[in-house]
Amino acid sequence: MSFSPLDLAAISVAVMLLLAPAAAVSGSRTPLMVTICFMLAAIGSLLGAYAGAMAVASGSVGSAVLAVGLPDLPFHMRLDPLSGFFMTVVGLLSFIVSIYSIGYVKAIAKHRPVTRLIAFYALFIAGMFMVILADDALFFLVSWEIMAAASYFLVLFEDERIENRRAAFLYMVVAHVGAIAILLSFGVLAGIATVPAAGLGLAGADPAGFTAFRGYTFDAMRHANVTPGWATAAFLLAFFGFGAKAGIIPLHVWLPEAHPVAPSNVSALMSGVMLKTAIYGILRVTFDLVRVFPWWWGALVLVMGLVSAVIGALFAMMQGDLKRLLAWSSVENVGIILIGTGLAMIYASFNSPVLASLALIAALYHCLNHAMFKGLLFMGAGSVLHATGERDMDRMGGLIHKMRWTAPLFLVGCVSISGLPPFNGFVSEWLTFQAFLLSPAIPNQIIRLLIPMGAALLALTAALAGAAFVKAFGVTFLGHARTPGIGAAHDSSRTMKLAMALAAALCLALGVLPSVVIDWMDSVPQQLTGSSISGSAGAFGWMWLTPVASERASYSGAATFLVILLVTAVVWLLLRVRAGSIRRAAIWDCGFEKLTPRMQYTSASFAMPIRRIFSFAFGVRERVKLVPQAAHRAFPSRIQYAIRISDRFWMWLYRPIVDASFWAARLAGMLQQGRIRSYLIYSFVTIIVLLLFLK
Amino acid sequence: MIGMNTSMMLLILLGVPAFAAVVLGFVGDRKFAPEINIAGSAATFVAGIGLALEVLERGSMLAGGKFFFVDAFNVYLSVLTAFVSMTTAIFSRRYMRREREHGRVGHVGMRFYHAMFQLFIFAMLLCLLTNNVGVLWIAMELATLSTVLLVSLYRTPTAIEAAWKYFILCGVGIAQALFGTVLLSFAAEKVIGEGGEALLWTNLSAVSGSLEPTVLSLAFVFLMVGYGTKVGLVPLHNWLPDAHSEGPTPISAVLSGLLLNIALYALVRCKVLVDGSTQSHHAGNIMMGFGILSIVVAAFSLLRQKDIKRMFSYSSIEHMGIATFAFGLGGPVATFGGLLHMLVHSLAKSAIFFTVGHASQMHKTQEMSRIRGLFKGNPLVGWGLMFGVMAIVGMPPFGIFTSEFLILTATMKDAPYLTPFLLLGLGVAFAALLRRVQPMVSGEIPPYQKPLKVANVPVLLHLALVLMLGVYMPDFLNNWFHAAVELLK
Amino acid sequence: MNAHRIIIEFAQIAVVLALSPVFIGWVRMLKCWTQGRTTAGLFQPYRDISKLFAKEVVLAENASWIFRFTPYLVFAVTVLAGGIIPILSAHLPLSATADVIVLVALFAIARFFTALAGMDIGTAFGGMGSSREMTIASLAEPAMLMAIFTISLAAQSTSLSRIVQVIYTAGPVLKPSIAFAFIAFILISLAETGRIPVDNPATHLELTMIHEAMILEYSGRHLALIEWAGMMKTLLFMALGATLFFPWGIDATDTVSGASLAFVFLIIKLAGAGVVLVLIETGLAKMRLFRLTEFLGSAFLMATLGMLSFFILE
Amino acid sequence: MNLALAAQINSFLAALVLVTAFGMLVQKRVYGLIHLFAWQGFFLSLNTAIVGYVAGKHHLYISSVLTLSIKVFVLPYILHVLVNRLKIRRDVETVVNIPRTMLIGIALVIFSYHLTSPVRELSTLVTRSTLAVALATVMIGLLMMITRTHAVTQIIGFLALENGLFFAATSATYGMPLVVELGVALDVLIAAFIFGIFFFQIHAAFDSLNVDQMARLKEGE
Repeated sequence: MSFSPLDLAAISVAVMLLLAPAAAVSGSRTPLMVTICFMLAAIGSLLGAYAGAMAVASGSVGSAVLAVGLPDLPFHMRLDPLSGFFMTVVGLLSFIVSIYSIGYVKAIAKHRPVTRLIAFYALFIAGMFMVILADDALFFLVSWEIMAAASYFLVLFEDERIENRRAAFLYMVVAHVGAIAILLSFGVLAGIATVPAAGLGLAGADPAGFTAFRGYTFDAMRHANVTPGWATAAFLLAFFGFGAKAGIIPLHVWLPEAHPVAPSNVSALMSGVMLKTAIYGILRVTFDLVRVFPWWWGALVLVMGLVSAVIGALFAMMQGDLKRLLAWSSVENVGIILIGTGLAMIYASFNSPVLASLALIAALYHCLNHAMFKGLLFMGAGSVLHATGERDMDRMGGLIHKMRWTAPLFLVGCVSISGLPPFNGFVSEWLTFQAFLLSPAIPNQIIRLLIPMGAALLALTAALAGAAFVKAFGVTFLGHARTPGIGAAHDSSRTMKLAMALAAALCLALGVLPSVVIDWMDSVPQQLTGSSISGSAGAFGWMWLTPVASERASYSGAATFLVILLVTAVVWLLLRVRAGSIRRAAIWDCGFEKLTPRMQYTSASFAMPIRRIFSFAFGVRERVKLVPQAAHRAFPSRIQYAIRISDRFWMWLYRPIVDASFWAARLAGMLQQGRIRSYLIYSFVTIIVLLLFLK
Repeated sequence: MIGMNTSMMLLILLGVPAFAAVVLGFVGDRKFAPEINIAGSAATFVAGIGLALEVLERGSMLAGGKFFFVDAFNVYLSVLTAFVSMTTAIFSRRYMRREREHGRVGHVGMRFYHAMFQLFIFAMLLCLLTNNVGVLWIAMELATLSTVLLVSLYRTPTAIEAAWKYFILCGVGIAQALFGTVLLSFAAEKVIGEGGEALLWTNLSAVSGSLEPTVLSLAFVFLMVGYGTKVGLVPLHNWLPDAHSEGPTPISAVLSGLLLNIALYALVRCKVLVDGSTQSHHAGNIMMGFGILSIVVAAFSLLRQKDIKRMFSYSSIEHMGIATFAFGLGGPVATFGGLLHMLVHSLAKSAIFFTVGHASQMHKTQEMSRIRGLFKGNPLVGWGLMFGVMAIVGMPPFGIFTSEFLILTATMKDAPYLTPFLLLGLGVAFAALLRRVQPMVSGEIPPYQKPLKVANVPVLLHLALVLMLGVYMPDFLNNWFHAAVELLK
Repeated sequence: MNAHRIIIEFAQIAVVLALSPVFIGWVRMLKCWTQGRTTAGLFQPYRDISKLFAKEVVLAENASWIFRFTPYLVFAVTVLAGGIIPILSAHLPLSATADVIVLVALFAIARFFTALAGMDIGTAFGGMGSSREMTIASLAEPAMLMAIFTISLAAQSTSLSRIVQVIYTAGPVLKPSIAFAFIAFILISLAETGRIPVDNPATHLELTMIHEAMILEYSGRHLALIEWAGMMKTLLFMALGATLFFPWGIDATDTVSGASLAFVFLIIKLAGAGVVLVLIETGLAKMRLFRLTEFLGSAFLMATLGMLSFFILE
Repeated sequence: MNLALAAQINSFLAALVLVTAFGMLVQKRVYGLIHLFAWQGFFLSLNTAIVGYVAGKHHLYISSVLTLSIKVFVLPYILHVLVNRLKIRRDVETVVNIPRTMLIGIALVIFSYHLTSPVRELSTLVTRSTLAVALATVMIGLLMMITRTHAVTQIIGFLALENGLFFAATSATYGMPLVVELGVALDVLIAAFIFGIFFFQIHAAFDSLNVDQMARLKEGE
């Protein structure tokens, strides 16, 4: 009996869906139960990833209609290369994180019940799988909200802490508003656009009213004739809705709040793959459902991507909380993915499918990469959190000596995310740069000129990200322990190390063997743009990546890696043959002798130059408090320094909305002032108004 | 049930609660009174199922000399009413016993409570099943009157105030409905002829095309304001938050879960007649207007609530607004959505009130700022409340999402310019409810929280049903709804 | 792949390795002359490095493997960079491995790890140096890529050999875009190689140093490797500038003899570059850290103008 | 009795009903109100009987008797008893601005006439012209409930409103079916029972029957 990829995907979803109630019922308090649950989750995820990978590799499309759902609109499922690719991304990271969770959750289970964590974890992964597999608007939205709700409960896991509650609430509200926008978008695509709007009141006369539901399958939307105006409305709504989930600036406010406070394995999934479902949605709506669109859609996506990337990187640089830093960096990386997507859309709208494919590959590759390294980094941050109980970097330091495995693995993540060869982050950034540089192929003069400017912003982003992760690794792992408690830190358990090693290995593999990966994922742009780049990209064998033509640009991650490794090894050996005496001595520090750990650069001081230079982007509040000495007023005995960096979008955009809501609430409350005679007047006036209305 | 005819079934369905009311009036505050209450409601529910099976088999029918009329629309509401009454009776056993122990209710109160509970069920079922528009009105008034004193059961000043407002405002409102009914019969008499048959709904709907449109639209204004007051539509809603929040929680559950539905049912029945007569969408437009206004005002009102039951009463206003809007919009999809919405809202809202009742008993307060740590304190109450709220705000996979999805899609198709208002209401209500509920369920157990034995069957049963309706709709229900849609066209 | 290309490749790496201390020596000599001091000779850097190699390594007690690994990595990365920039020949085999973006990223690796090493010991200086270095990099890198992209757009390629070939065959034509890019490139080179006015390689004045602050704790062969890599980096930037903007003289014929001839030209170009560098350094004073924004901003402006003029004027 | 005479009597009684309605609108004393209410019920019952006689509808006699017994005897009696028990017989309400209330009342009459005129055109019944009065009575009852602050007067307003409804039923359609009439009567009785209980509860809880005191349940601070 052989299974099609869709069957396998469905099985994996079923495993996850069943695991959730099973975990809830079984209590899953014992370590053994935790292990079994997460093993099952790992197996289910791997199955999903495998199914997705198969679908991508074969470029096949499988679809099915389920028995559940509305009678007139049963759930439709479909596994095509696009969904297959995202299945792979989600499944792969879920697999790794599930392994990680065995150790991580067992540690949590020692001091609090974890039933909720396991149940919603499984539901969360199931939700993501279903979002990707859904092939009609209803199923998509159901899955979308299951995913959102499950992750909401996961953010709320440590619900006794106020910041968790605040973050979870904010997250859920933004997610829901986004979901509403997505619903509207589908409604536009299915309802308004396809069937001419029946006049008010005449709809009742339409005996076949339920047939309109067929418009809500994605298949119908694909074949629908949408007027450009409505298509734009649908796109803007979808972009808003998915953007809210992806954390595009200015819809990002929830992200740096929610991702850090969730348990780290969940943060890894949320940042690593949940954001990708939003990217999936954008790709699905634009390239698959609408298909024909003007260039400015792409320009909008590109600009939002650039803004998110730069601001995300800047804010990541400013954070003192390790997980918050990672969360902001997710905003940045989503921005980079959107840059690729936007470029692809621009190229596609100018009928350059090959270039669109290249940009799309860049975006998709970055999706995959970001899943791996952000997953790795959050797992590393989780290990640190687990070992030290701290998220504040300024209270850490010197962990490299305590966490012999976590440190190098975390470093791999940092190097990857900073876009340094030969790791994977560089490949996708390089591809994005290449996509930028192909802009002269665009007929429109002004866009042709403006696009390369974006490349500079991308470069800025990459450099800022590098700085942010030097800070992240340097302050956390290097130097001296800043607080005495850190001394007791220990390395994480075996499964956690294994999972991180797996992710790190994948980071390297994806960086060293890009042509193989691109060859595999080529069916996705083939499906979306009708063109592929594998012919040219892998033209010179697996070692060389030549996206357009070899004389245009080429890169070999493998060769770079090997040469660096070789030279390092040779030099090391050469120098080792000679002498090689190393003496350990006290720190020199230009002869300064009273060095204390508190003199180290902290995360705030490390970020100071960049904070000063880009001060226009932040709302910075610095406060220096001097406690003067009694004897000499000029020489303070103590100095207190406090800094708060706030997000201006909150002040400018969200605060007014909240205020307006409460203003309206007060207004609504005025209807109810308690006196029965006023209520009778309402009734009286209502009758009279209605009677007049009737006349 | 085999061999029993429909009239018998109806007799049982209506007779059991009426009889139980009398019995409970005599039993009073004995130990087994709650059990009798449950048994009576369960028997009613069984009879309701039997009736439903009949209808399923034979389609809509008249019974009892045209006095009763059963079709797809009212039979599903009857079963729902009987079902929620039963679960509420189960819930109220533990709940009221606790209230009795706390001394909030005396033995007269308990006697009264049980008898009136059954009388209330009787009135609602009569409302649904009668074929006579006049009797419909009487039963509606009876339903109000039987609950008025239950609202003031605790005798606190606020409870009395709430009951007084409920009594006066609904009394005035429903008097308007009577005026509308008089006008209806005036119009009907000219077509059907004089005599008692002029108020039979089956007759009216048969000749609705030839009824005088001016009279009917005049009648509809009064019917709208009258029954609309009972539905709790803004700006006629002011009694609702008071009455629903001050009475005992089981009563809040049935008031929010059932009585509003019944009033809406009456309104929709009248709307069908008016539409048939005027051949325009006036009635629908008026209903849509009230619906939108209710949704938006209620949603914003939710933001500033402090009392937990009061908040959920506003949520009921919002949801009744949604259903009214759906029926006003008309068209198969919206009507289907409206029917489904009545069903799932009723189930979800009563489940919420069950948990709310337990939660406020645990904390001895209805103030939300004092209710904390329900997840830890009592997982069933905490998670029941959380999932109930998730359902009520329209999160999939719960059924309310499905019905709202249907209504929204229909709105987008037929009245796209109203969609933003609808969504504004839904979005604000979502944020407002979550904002309040989240701190109540999460966090540490406060010192003043007392553990409590809870009735878990009703909550779980309701939520399971709501969940099921979100992902899977049984064929028979689908057929019913389709038939009802056909009826309400 | 032809054997002679591999020979040229290794020859070029050897030239970079060997020539970089000499170039630094040459710059120092020139500097001494301009300041009227006696010079230490052209080969003093050699002597410094070999002395350092011979010395024992004194390692801070809490130095981790990052600290010990960094010199090797930085050295290796710089050597790789030396292998891919077409200095002697435009047909280097390693050139296909990496294009100009990779080249920038290679230097970024070196910087990334140097910055980490700076923080490893946990001194205030180390952190300060790392912080400043990363700040400067995040401003310089976009400008650098912008300048390079201008040339890439003109050459329709990011591959270094391809760019060199295109410019070589085009002949010496004054294009405004290239001119702007060249000015930007000079400014960025000063920043990237840590010269005045951005950084002063000769200073160890505590609060002004940047690059030196990061490597304060290094000694012995580790320091030697880092110093040598730094010298190579300086040379590579000069050579990159020379080869991108004045490729003439490079071996375009793909022969060993051509490469030998290119070596002669290289010496001449580097000598000239040294003079220019010293002139700039003598003419300018070191800037405050926060004035660097303006400095690098003007570099970015130049590069942007270059790109604009590419689209508008060409 | 011929139809013309019946119509005249009918109109005359309608006028009396309206007058009593206005009278209640401005009457300050509780007893006066109860008496006016009883009179209104009496006119109503008389009217029903005459309509029943003219139209030959014998069930209207029953409803006439029902009206007479409930609205003229039972309810006023209950109200009397309550007023005595609650010791509020001397309560005098401050009815603000009688002229304005009267003007609104008159406007309502005109409005009712305007509204019911198309209906009147359609009707062939002798009583058709009284529909406007019926509606006006309903509206004035509502107006009375709005202007009065005393719980008892509010209830009387409510009952007057109900009278208007009853009047409408009789005049527009020669009465509702008997089962409906009986049901409505039953409801009114239950309502009377309930408001009786309420008066005591309110009195106990608030120490007065002023409905404006009951304003604790409200939104806002």
